[in-house]
Amino acid sequence: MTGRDGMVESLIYTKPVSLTERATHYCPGCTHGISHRLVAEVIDEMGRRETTIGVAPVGCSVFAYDYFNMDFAEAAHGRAPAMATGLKRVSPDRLVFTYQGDGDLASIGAAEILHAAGRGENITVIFINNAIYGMTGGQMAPTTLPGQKTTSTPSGRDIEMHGFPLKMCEILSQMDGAAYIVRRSLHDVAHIRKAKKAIRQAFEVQEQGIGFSMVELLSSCPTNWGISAQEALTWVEEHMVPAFPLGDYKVHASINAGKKG
Amino acid sequence: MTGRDGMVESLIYTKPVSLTERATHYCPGCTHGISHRLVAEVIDEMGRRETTIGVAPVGCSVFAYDYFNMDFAEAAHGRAPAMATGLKRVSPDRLVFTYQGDGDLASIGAAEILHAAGRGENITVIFINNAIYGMTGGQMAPTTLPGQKTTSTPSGRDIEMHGFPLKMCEILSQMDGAAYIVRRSLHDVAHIRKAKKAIRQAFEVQEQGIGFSMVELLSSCPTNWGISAQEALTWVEEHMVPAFPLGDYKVHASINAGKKG
Amino acid sequence: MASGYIEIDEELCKGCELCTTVCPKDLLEMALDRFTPKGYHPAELVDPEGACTGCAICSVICPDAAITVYRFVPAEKAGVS
Amino acid sequence: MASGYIEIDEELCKGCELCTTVCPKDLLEMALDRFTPKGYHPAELVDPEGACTGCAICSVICPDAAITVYRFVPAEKAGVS
Amino acid sequence: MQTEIIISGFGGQGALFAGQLLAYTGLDHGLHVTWFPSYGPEMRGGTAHCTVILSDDEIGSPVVKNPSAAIVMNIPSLEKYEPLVASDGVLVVNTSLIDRHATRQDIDIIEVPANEIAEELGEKRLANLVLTGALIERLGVLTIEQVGKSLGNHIPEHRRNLLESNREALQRGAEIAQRAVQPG
Amino acid sequence: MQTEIIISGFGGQGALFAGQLLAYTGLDHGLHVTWFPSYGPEMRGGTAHCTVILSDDEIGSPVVKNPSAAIVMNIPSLEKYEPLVASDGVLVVNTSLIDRHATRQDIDIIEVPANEIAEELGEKRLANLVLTGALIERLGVLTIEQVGKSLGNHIPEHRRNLLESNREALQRGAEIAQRAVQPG
Amino acid sequence: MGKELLKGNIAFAEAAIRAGCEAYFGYPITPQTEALEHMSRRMPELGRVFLQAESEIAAINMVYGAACAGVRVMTSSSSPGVSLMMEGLSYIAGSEVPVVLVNIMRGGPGLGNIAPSQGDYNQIVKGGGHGDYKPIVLAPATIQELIDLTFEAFDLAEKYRTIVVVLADGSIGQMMEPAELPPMQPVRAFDGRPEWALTGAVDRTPNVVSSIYIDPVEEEIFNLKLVEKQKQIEAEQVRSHKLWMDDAEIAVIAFGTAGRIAQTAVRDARSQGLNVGLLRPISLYPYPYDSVREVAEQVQRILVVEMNGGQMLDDVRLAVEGRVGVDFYGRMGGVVPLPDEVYEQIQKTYAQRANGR
Amino acid sequence: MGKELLKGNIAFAEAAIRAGCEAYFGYPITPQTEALEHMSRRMPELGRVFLQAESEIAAINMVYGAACAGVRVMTSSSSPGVSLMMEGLSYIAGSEVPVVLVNIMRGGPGLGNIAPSQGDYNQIVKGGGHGDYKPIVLAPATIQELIDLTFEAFDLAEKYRTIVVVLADGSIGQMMEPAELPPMQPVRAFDGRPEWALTGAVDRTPNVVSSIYIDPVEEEIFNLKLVEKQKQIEAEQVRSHKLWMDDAEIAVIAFGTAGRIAQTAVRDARSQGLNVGLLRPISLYPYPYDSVREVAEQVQRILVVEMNGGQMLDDVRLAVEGRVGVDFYGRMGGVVPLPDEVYEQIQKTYAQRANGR
Ligand SMILES: Cc1ncc(C[n+]2csc(CCOP(=O)(O)OP(=O)(O)O)c2C)c(N)n1
Ligand SMILES: Cc1ncc(C[n+]2csc(CCOP(=O)(O)OP(=O)(O)O)c2C)c(N)n1
Ligand code: SF4
Ligand code: SF4
Ligand code: SF4
Ligand code: SF4
Ligand code: SF4
Ligand code: SF4
Ligand SMILES: [Mg+2]
Ligand SMILES: [Mg+2]
Repeated sequence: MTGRDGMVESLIYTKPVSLTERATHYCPGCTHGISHRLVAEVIDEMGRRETTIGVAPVGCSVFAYDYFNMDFAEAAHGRAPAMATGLKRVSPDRLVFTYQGDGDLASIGAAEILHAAGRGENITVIFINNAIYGMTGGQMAPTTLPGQKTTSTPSGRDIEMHGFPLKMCEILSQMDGAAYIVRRSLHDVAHIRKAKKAIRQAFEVQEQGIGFSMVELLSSCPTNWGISAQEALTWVEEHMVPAFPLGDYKVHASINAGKKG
Repeated sequence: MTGRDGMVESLIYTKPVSLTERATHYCPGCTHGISHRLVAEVIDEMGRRETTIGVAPVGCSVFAYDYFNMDFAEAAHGRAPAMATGLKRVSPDRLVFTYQGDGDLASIGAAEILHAAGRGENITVIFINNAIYGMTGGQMAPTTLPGQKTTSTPSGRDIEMHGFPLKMCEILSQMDGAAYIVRRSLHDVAHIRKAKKAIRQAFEVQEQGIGFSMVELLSSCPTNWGISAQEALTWVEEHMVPAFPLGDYKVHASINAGKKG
Repeated sequence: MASGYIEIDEELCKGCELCTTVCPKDLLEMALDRFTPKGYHPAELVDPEGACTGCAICSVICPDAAITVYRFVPAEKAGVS
Repeated sequence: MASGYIEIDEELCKGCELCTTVCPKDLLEMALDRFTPKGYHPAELVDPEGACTGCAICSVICPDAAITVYRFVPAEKAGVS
Repeated sequence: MQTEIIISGFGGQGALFAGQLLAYTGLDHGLHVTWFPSYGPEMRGGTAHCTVILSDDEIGSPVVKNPSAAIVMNIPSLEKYEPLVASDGVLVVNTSLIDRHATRQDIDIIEVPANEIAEELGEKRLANLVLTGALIERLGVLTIEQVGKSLGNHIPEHRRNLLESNREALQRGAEIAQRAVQPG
Repeated sequence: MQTEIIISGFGGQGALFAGQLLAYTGLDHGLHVTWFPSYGPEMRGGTAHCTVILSDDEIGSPVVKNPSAAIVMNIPSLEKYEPLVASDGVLVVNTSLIDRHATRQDIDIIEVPANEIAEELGEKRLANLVLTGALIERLGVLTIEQVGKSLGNHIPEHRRNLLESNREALQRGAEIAQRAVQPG
Repeated sequence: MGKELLKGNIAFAEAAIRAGCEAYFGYPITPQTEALEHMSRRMPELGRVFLQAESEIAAINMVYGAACAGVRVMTSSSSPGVSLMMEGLSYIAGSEVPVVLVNIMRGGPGLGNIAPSQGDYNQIVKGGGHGDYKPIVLAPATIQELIDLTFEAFDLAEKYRTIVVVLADGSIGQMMEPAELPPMQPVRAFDGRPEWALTGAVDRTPNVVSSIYIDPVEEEIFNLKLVEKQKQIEAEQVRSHKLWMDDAEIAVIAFGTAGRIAQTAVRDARSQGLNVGLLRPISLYPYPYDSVREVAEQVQRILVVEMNGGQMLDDVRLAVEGRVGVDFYGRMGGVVPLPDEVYEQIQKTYAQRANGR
Repeated sequence: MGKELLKGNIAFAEAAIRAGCEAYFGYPITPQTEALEHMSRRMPELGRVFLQAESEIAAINMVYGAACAGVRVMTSSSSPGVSLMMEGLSYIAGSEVPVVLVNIMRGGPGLGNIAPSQGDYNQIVKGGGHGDYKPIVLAPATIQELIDLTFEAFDLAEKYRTIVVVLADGSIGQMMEPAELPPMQPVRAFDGRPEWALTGAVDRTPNVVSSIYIDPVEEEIFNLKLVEKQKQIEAEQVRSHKLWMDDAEIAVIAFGTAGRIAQTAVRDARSQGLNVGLLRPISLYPYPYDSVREVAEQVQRILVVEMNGGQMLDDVRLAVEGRVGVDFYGRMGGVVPLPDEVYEQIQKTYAQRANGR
């Protein structure tokens, strides 16, 4: 409709079709919501909503299937990569992705993610690293930083007792089957935009059958960190980014590769 | 006793005390026997037979406890690192080691080994990589080489179907908690000697409380490879060594470090 | 003259305040005078001078996809309809 | 004069032949004339000329710790008793 | 004699703590008590409620169908619990977040603008205690003084500095309850 | 009529294959059969044995306590099965690896230097068939010809070139059994 | 197609293939490994999916994933491996996708040994995973039955959207016996996948497969739906095999391998003039309670034979309800009872038959 | 020490500490996580071992390892997490090391929900792991009982070298109730560890802890040893609680939370003049069959109440053996029955009491 001064009103941004209308149960300011949005936007843009199957984890994003407007399965805790493998093998022309938290992927599901990557399983993994077990109320995750207080490390993560944070990009990039392994952050607009590009790339890697792709997203959990949404993003930037360097850890030769950062 | 020509007979080598008298059930020429011997020799030399606790895996070496002359536990398949963690945490001044095959450690037990390394669990892992599931009769292991025929990859391991061999040293050396991660081979006398040195180093790392140590030993399985013991060693040299490069993958700064090879 | 504006869906907004920190024109505020059905103070566009450019930066950070962004573009540049 | 010799425990030897491939003096052979209790032909030291140096290389590769190695050393070099 | 109280609201509104306070008070004053929460951050964003039972006899079930009293802190809680309160029971409604009236005629309904009062007291998280004060005033099982005393015994160390404003919140709630007209 | 045969030796001596051959022969010639192995390379270095049952009726248990016949290929097998063979049963002993004699008087004992014969035939892995030939000769349930024929039907492709030496091994075993003096 | 001499493990794997099984995920474990090995050769050659998983946990969750896509899928394992599948099985039950599992049981507990056992009866039949659910459990006693039940298992799994477990012991996995394989069924086309399956939401609202019902009331409704389904299964799928029961004064009850061993013993007893009958339950869930009850009403005493410490025994006693005495003979830890031992027990039970409970 | 208001999860964790528990390994899961959190604070401050494992599988195998060293060790979890422990538990049973497990059950199957449930009765009591074994299973109904049973569990585990499971539902884990904690027991010194333990073979022949008996005959001997031990446990450890049974015409049987809810309902019924009694089994293994039998001999009808689809029901029926009719009232999927509902069921059973089975 043409408006004043010969200008027309143009819709620049609205909720992607790959998300349902439903309000999420996430806490205010939780970056799970941003991740959902980015994935949905990418799937919208690729025109794959009807040919994508998602696998939800056990974690705060357990109800992801209520928010993504596409076929979805709910996995057992940590087993999403195995479930996705089953789905993908029998439906190779569907896009299959898992959406997993750090407890789910790096702790209980460590074997499944390692082997999915090792097999070069042609799936995409969206990995939400918020350095905590969100859903169960804030216990230590494998990615919890040294010294970080959680409900199961009340005096801060003691590396003598609980060891060091696991760096999943670094580990999985060692796998020959891994095609695209990158880490991005959601702590500000610029980084969110980069994260979206990486998600797009990851799904394209799958579409082209190049192999296993994973995008790790440094994320916030204001509720269990006990700070505001904005403070939480600052915490991501100031504490998580140094501990989990952003970058492209593995980019298969046949990908029109992006650069570090 | 003084003999002819003023010479005395001196015992140069005999079965180590840390091994029992029992004959093993291993197939003729199987390098499990060599690994056992090396570990036992090292424990003898360190004088730790009485203060060492071993953990046997499920695999051909399931009866390791019959052959090692020391306290031993038998773990569930793949869970030796968790069991060793339990043992070590409540008896921190004991030497605790696991002895694990590639199926046990790299397949079903992938999560447990990854996390033991990540925690910097102060245990030693002897990892027998023979590129096959010996005990169950020769199925594909995570370390089976591309193209290698096994009873579950009858036309050779197809990387499209089963992905790439897992390189555990490369993966585990990514863990901050890992103190000593090296790969050696048992295919000839010179390499066997190097392997022993590494095993010694690994136990010393534990004794000094530096962190997680693992020695991967490229090994043979003449029975399931269907070749003679000698041919099997040649196969290790010619096929496994190129695929799994020997070397020191992680040597913690506080270790009087050895060099590559 | 505003070259854009946004709408905030109050069913979705959880009052996290993130959008208010990123708007380059500082046009977003929390509506402390009311609650959303979920009990939060929603964000609202306060743009008396029509400064919103429709840059969509706010929507990039909104975790709840609560923000819809419109821009006024020259008719010739706009897509069909 | 032999400067060493070995003993092979036939309860342990499984006839894998590995020792026979590594002896620098080529002194080890499989005893095809007999079986061990487990049914293998054991290895044996065939050293008519006393060439064994007691170098212990054979024992390094033996998977079954079946080989015991002795060496003749000057009395003064030998340890106590 | 057994009194069952349900306190229900959004997660974060302090329903669980208010219930614990009542349970502690009961225990401190010689009653059998149970406190039973709806639990689990796995239900993030949903409602949180707890059931407190105060009794002079051994308590069987820690849950009941028809409680003697309920505090409802949001609309879903009102919808769920208004019909369940036992006849002649007490229903305390947080009008700050509930824009409709309870309709039952056979129970004692107290409307409390708890959030507003709490904000007046300078600490919006005190709404739960305002409501609790109102309930206690009408329930007749424990007194505001008893609750205030137990609060002093059991308040977590790091919140001890807030003890006075907590007691004030209880008091303000009680006052509202005194002023409110009894229905029927 | 039901005949139960146990064949036992070290792993690798071909006890399992010999048993399968008997089962195939039974099947090819209209009998009910079962073949039941001790299994699992998890018992590397232990003994391997199998039980074959040939019957003109439905077979219940695939295992029995007192078999009609046994082939024992090493000392542990002799010790285990000699006492178990049913009275009037047949026991075939591989004297190449067993340096003592079986002692039972109520069974038919055949001593066969199977490894030596096999090595004469140029293929030491044929000892199992030499022993099988001896058993068949005495058992009276199947004939050497039948077994030889079934061997032709079921021998794996890659071993087909060995068919003739396999048959020869059976034959040699049978000859020994013909020559051997019946005890008692 | 005539009878071939088939080893149990190969037989059930091939039967699954013939039933149109489109994907197999598994992990080696004695005494079922030959099934995995057979699949590793056959599935790729038929253009179907074979994958050796990194563990039984991964295997059952891959199975779960493939089942969500609406294909016929199976796994097989043995006791310790099956223990690792308990969480996955509970999830599968909680989301009603059809799955076939073959458990070739071995001696336990723990690592135990690899010998034939029936020690997982309770685990499989009573529910080793958390929560209320019951898989259909079928217990073959011969290779032919193993083939037929595995073949049918896929139909049952789909008909009821349930787990079907074929429960056999190591001797059935390892034994060779003549049997006939069914003809090859075609694999279902992508378009023919069930409407609830995750195939991509083309022209329809999205499908979700989940085992969550966060509201207990909804979970209860779901649980009651499962109960309803169980009632239907109990009405339709009870199977057992009776032999020589007509004039029996005592009955032997045994399943699987114990059943066929008992059959020999009962035949021997018959030939000695003892009036003994045999009841061999084939479906362990749904359990043939009615048949056992009928037997209990007819005979004077019952002997239960199992290769465990007396697990099915409870189900027998639930049906007998004290009507007659129930004796038990069990061998544990991988020991397979011999017909002679069972025969001896039959004699004892027979001698006791007039003595009541 | 007087009574404190204690939350179930904190209470059992602290009770374990008081019992001299030297090591805790666990993984967070609602509704038991507060126990792990309590341990994470208390154990290090007491110089004992706390470790958050990477999974329940790792947790149970760490427990297994520590148990081999002869220390008092425990883990706790909830239904799906417990399913993952089945292999480990079977191994532990197969090697006879003492271990304490607390299962705070939630609604299932699958991910289900986090509400209180008794849906794991079969899994825990009948054996969710492979092979023949039976852990001692204790089911508290109050926080005090939870404390006392957890405290005692360590003694029992060591006395019989067995697994002891404290089986409770989410409401017991989450509820606060006044209770008294036992005094602190000292932790055993290294030198005082049992002689079978893996402590290093100083001046003795090596110890081995293993669950392998590769020879079935030896495995059977081991199995029979477990059976013997079970007989001893069955003779010594049966526990149940009877209320108002003296003149009861019908009885309600229920355990744990269902038991205390039933207690309210029975009291209400009594106050209405109905002659109703209550039997609350406390040990689920060994099950109080004799008490149930006595009850069945006394009353005219029985009502079983559970928070599942009727799992303990089978054990009741095994004891009742058809003597009287047994009614069942169950709520599933995390729904906690209210006393009023149970009261209604009591009325029905009461009305039916003269009508036989
Ligand atoms: C087998 C099992 N163990 C434990 C749990 C409890 N649990 C639910 S979510 C979760 C961790 C979630 O953390 P993460 O994966 O980091 O996701 P987040 O909530 O932080 O997004 C745990 C331990 C479970 N549901 N199942
Ligand atoms: C839970 C479980 N799954 C499978 C098995 C069967 N199993 C025994 S050993 C083994 C693999 C052994 O291979 P590896 O670890 O490489 O040891 P190797 O025999 O080659 O030394 C398997 C799969 C088992 N015992 N338990
Ligand atoms: S608990 Fe943390 S991760 Fe979970 S929804 Fe809330 S903020 Fe997000
Ligand atoms: S099967 Fe292989 S690994 Fe096992 S004992 Fe024999 S040679 Fe060694
Ligand atoms: S579109 Fe741009 S200018 Fe307008 S409110 Fe959003 S961020 Fe501010
Ligand atoms: S970012 Fe979104 S949810 Fe947050 S305050 Fe702004 S509009 Fe509301
Ligand atoms: S000691 Fe040396 S020389 Fe003597 S036999 Fe052995 S390898 Fe040969
Ligand atoms: S290496 Fe050892 S086992 Fe092998 S033949 Fe020589 S002595 Fe025998
Ligand atoms: Mg997280
Ligand atoms: Mg191996």
